[in-house]
Amino acid sequence: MTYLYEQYDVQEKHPRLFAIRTEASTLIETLQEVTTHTEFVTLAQIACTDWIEEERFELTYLLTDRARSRNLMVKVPLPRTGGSLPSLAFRFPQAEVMERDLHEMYGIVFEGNTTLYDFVLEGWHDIPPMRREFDTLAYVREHYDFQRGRTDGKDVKVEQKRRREEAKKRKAEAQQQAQTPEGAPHGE
Amino acid sequence: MENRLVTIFHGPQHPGITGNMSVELDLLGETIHRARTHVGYLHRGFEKLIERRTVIQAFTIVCRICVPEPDPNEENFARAVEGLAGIEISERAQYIRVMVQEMSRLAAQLLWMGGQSGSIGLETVGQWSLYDRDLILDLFEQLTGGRVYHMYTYPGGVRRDLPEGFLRRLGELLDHLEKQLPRYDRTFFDNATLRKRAIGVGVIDPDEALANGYVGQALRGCGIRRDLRRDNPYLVYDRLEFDIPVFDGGDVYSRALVRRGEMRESIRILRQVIAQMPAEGAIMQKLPKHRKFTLPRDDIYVATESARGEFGYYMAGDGSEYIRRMQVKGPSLIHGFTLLESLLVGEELSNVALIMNSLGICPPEIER
Amino acid sequence: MSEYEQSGFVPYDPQAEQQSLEAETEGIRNTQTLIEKAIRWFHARSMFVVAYGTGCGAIEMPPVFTSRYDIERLGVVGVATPRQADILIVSGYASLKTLRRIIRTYEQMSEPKYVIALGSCTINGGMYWDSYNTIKRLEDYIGVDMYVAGCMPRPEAIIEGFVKLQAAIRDNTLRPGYVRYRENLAGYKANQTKVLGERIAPEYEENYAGMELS
Amino acid sequence: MWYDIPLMLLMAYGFGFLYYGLYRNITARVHGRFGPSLAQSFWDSIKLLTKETSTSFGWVFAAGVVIMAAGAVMTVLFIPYFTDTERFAGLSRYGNLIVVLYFMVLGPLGNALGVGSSGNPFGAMGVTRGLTRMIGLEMPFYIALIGLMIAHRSADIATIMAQQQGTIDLVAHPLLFVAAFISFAGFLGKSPFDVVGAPPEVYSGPAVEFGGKFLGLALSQSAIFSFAKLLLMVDLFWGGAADLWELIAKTFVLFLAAVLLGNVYGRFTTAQSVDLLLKVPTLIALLGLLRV
Repeated sequence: MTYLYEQYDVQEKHPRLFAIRTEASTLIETLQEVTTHTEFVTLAQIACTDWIEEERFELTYLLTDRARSRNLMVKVPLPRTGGSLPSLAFRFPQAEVMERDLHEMYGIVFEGNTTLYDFVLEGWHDIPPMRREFDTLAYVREHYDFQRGRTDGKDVKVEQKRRREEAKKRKAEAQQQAQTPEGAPHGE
Repeated sequence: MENRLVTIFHGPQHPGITGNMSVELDLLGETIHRARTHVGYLHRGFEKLIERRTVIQAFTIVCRICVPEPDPNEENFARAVEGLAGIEISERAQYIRVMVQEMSRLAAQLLWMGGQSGSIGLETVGQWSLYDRDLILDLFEQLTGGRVYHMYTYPGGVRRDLPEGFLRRLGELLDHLEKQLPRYDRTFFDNATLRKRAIGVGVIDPDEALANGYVGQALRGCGIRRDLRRDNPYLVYDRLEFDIPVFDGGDVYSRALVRRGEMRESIRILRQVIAQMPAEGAIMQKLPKHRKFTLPRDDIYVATESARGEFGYYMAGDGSEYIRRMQVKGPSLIHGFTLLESLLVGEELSNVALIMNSLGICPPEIER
Repeated sequence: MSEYEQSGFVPYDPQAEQQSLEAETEGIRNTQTLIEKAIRWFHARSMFVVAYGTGCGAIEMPPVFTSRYDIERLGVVGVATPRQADILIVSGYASLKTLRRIIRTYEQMSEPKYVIALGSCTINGGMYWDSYNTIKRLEDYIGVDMYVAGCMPRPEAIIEGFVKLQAAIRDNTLRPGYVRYRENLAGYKANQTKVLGERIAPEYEENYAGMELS
Repeated sequence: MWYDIPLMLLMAYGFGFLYYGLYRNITARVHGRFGPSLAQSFWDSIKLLTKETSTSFGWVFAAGVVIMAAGAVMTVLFIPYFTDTERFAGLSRYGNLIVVLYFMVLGPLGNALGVGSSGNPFGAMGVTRGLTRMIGLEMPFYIALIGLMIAHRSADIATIMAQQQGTIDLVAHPLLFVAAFISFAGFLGKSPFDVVGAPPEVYSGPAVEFGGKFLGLALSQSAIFSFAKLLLMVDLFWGGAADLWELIAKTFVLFLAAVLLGNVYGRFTTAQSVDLLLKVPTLIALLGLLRV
């Protein structure tokens, strides 16, 4: 831990969760140093967040220490288009499948990873689905028909509106009757 | 050499596969020459759907991520949201959550026992253990209204209070299970055929296990004592006393023995929970309105010890009421690819189902 | 012209379906001989279910087949391969990749064959109505004979579905899905092609095809 | 009489399926459930025989199944049912134990022929496992039967049956019986020796491509064949049966013993089962052979 604190500006998110920042160019060196000089030896997860308004991805390499009791986030910014990262498969075997997943879901290229082919999708030619600009609802409207089942062709929204207005009207009438002396029973 | 290899797909439509996935095997005779895992048959794009839903809407679908044991997912989601929004939950709610976790762990272990015994053609044990699992699901139904998907562990506490006399019924169930466990020992864990089949099969190397980030029984089966409930305690696990069973064979049989011990430990924990749970106390914190429930721009990683190992969520908020990003890391992601593909090489075709069951690989959490 | 008709799916009219069904079953009832009735009884009394858990509903299959809700009482047993099976249970949502395998499994089964669809996801998408990777209505792609609603359906509901299906087969009040599939094959294939592309059957070489691409 | 042979076949068919129903019921009771009706297997076979066949693997595939059925039928026809060999003796006066053993091998060979022509790798694997296991099964079985033949100075089933009216061979040669019974349990194809069609491994092996009528025929064949084996065991080791009820009682006891063995054991791998069978029962059989 002391090594971390003197080398990087460590952000302590939680008593057992720390975060440091680095760049795509120095990612390998950072991870090598951290894994050799500190307790954080295992790569547990590679998470990616799409900050579309800032035109960048933020990848989070989550390291776990030998006792599996503390976690360290290594955050790497990456431009949304044209950026690429070095693959970590040579250092962490489990990184291969995680990078394969991210490549399919975000289109991020990991240089040196030879398994960047179909992972969960089969012949997907659209925008990588986890990118923010991919609108799943529009895709569904275009490809499937999920609103079938009402054979009377009524629009559910219109019907709901009508019922709401009816209820409002009934309420108003009930109040009027309540105001009239020895009035009719409240509502019906 | 190459032309003597036969390539077969072990799954997805195959009785010996754990869930809807497939392992592509290059066989030389019946010996596996190369194995490659294929997933994606269950991909629903949860992480995309959650980006479109508010916190409360996302809470209803998050439990679908892992079908055999949905509660670690709810626990992770709730803890991640609480960590981001800075919510502290009451002690009673924490005890109830621990109870739910251990019940789901017991149910998952019993389900695993059914699969493992079925993988060596010993249906009898599976029939008994699934019956006992169903008794636990009945309790879940009384508690949450759902058999499999509970939607109970909620950001800020739990959704409902315990029904009348629930803890008494839970105690009776535990008595029943304690009567059953020796039966399982006699018929399954000490069964000659299981020993003959499982000892020395699928051996994991301890150093590799630590370096490659294997979790759960894969670690504890080769002599490494790691358990998030002890190493990175959440809820009230630091107030409960329980052992972490460890066996150092590294093979399928050691993993089975680890699970056997964990069932006993879960029962022990549940008994302590029944004894210690405060009778009074709020079960739910006051939460902002549905549309006002915003998460700050920050990210967090929370992990729960599921029945098969560490189950982690990465969650990032962006100041709106929507979750910007939630990434799931189940134990099966590493076990299903890095570990399984290396373990199967050189094994017999007969042992594929055995090894997959012992690792407890669950495809829906690989592909979400 | 509704969005649904523009989308090129085969129109499906429940009323017409019902009428044609009643007319047909009436005709058959009057003409079928004792032998045919006996054969129907045997087909209803013995059902082999192919072991393919396509979705979350597969988690409720073990309880149904084991000692708590013992469905073997009704003559329902699980078999390994589609060749031996009569029933295909599509347990829950079907992703595109699974749909290929479902279609292949379904076409490998020998007639008479029936399909039981579990869960809301197979009826109209259910929870995953806005998911880009799951089909919304199984009826469009293969012939479904029995829907069991719920997320997920309880074992009792599944057993109820089996009982109703058996009664329908015995009394011949059902226009089986495989007959519809055979008669309207072009339409079903059109729907499958619309979501799966020209190549419907799974080609296992494609996993290697991707390797050259990257 | 002329109607003996059809009656024998009908009895084999009916009893075979009755025993399968009993097997499923007993297993269900061990599992703690009700289980299907006794006639369920019979209904299954009728249903399968009235299904359409969707496969087209050519005539060799069909011929294989037919050869299996023929092997079972011939096996049961060459075994006398009762001690008085006037009635229900079938063809047994034209052939002896050697012929029966020959016909018992015919079934698996026909199976191999048909399944091999389907070209399904799982089927090929299942057949290979079946033939490998047969080596292990037949070694002790044949040794035990040879011991019997030596002991009775005859290879004729009727003679062996007639000679053990005083003391049955189960008492006279217990070691031979144990060896033969272990391999008989293996022949029934229940665990721990059910490597042939192991659904989690080779997804029911040879039957992987059997659909519709083929599977129905295979089911009927296995029913008849298992009854024939029971009959053989009863005739050779238990002095046959005087009347129908005795026959039912004796065969059922043997069947029950074999079934309950299978309910508490898992499945060995092919190598393990062959290893076990070649060691334990073979040694027992050899010891029995020495005692003869």
